[in-house]
Amino acid sequence: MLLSEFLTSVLLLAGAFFFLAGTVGLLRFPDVYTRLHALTKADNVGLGLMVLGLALQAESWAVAGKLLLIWLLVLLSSASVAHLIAKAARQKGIEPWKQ
Amino acid sequence: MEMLYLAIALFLLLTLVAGLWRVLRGPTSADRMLAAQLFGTTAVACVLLLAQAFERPMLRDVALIFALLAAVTAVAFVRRAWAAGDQNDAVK
Amino acid sequence: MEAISLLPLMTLLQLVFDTLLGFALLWLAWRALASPELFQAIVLFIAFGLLMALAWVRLDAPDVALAEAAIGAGLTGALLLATLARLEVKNRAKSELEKKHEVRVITEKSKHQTFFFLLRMLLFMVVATGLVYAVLTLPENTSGLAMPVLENLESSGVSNPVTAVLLNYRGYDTLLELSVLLLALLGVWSFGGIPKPYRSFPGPVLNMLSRLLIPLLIMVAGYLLWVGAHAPGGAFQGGSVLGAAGVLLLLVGWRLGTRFVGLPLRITLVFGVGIFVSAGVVFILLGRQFLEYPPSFAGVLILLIEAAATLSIGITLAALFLGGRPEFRRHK
Amino acid sequence: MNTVYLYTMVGVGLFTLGLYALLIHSHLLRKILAINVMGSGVFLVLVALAAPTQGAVPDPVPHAMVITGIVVAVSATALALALVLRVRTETGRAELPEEPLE
Repeated sequence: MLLSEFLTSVLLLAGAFFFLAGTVGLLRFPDVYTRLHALTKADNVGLGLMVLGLALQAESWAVAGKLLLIWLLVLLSSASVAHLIAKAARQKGIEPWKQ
Repeated sequence: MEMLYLAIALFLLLTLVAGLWRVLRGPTSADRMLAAQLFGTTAVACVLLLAQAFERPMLRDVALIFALLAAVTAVAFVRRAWAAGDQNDAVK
Repeated sequence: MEAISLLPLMTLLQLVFDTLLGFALLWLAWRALASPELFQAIVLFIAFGLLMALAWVRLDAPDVALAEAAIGAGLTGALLLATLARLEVKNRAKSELEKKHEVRVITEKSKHQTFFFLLRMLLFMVVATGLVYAVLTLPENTSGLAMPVLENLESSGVSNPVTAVLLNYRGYDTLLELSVLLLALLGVWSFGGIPKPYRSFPGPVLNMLSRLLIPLLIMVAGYLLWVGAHAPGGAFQGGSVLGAAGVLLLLVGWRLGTRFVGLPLRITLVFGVGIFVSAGVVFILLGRQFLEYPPSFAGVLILLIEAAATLSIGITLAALFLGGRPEFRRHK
Repeated sequence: MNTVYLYTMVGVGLFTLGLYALLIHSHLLRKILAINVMGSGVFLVLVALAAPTQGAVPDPVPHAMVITGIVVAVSATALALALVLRVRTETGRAELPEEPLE
């Protein structure tokens, strides 16, 4: 097995782990704010690792660039959307969870 | 390698299906919308993996469109579906 | 050697993926249609659209997947959520009662309705069985129209077979579909002016997001239009992305200046159909059939028609989201 | 060939589900969702049957039909939603009147 294939496998598995963690967080965390926190990990880190892994196998720099662009776009929208939803939730008067 | 791509895509599909539970449970609309947001990202990753597994480079454009439009539904939610209630309260 | 031994496992994995996706689609559709709350139903429907795009990917239909991604991820969800907001704002006091009513419709089956319930079930069994039978008895291993399309691809002016079908071989269909879009918009406009606008400022984050995303969306629409000649993409996909850009602008609170709302907007709306028809008529005058292009310029002509169509589709979809004629305001 | 049959059956299932929901629900928004699900079912059957058999190319004609179908479906949905809002303004409700079945 080539080194690049090995690295890709590790990165993809790590990415999948973050997606799993994000989903578990979405299902298990107690309120909307903590769920947001879990979710953005899947978006940012999970997809980032996967994109990195796939970019190692890309046939050209342009493809790697497109993969990176996709990740940056998801990063931008997930960060903004998380902010917007959290702000709207505060305005609606949803209280953050306290232990 | 194709096996690994496909297996991870399948795994992501499973996490997506598990996430549907949050849409059913809620309790608030924001929770449901959050789950939909996560589905969007999962779909992006899934499409990228399938593009690599079946050597269909044009599928990356599908992922690009998902990534670009991920925000539109959520913005519609924040600006309309949730804003409607606030608007109504303000009018009273 | 290794590749051969892995082949059945790969097929099995694909089968598991397809089965899971198929069941997820059916389950989502069922829940979206039966869930007690409308908002929940809409979110489930948005997820349904995402999975449909994955199904198109699996069925090796990237052109369709692009269209579904643009429409399903952007437009449908925004349209449904905006409509739900307007329905709820109109009388909020009733909404609790409505929710109960919704639940009642789904769960309550009074005794004398049992007979009708069984009758309905029987009817649907018959419909489903008939459809399954019809599909299973279709002749196998027919390549459909794939061969004739590919054999004549050289004279169509483009190398993407789907674009060739849309813009050349079946130009009539596409022309009429563009007209259907315009008719839908006319229908919406016939209800009068746009509903009361929401007066709230987008705030810095949304401002930044829209400033970054909208130019990119317009660029990607242009890219899809250009790439459509030889790879998946084209006027409908580009137009849908452009429409989503318009919807995002409208959501942020931007409105077309009153100077442009009248004639300039209408000219843009009919631009696609207009160019399409004039290209057809010009070639009739030159002694050809309606919508028959000479192979030497077909490529350029198709790009021109597609560019006009992309613009018109995008603006029409955004105008449909607005929900009324923009020159009147129906303030109540 | 398995993939083709699988997705065709899912398409038939979606169509039937949508038809059922279209008839039993009285809320108009739900009926619009039902019609969209029915449409997706039809599209799925069309594209699945166009899928290639053993390494051949897919039939581009159904693909082209489905692409325009998707765009036309969204515009029809927009018109239907505008109609629902109009019904709501005129009658104060967004569902059909409930009538006894007998």
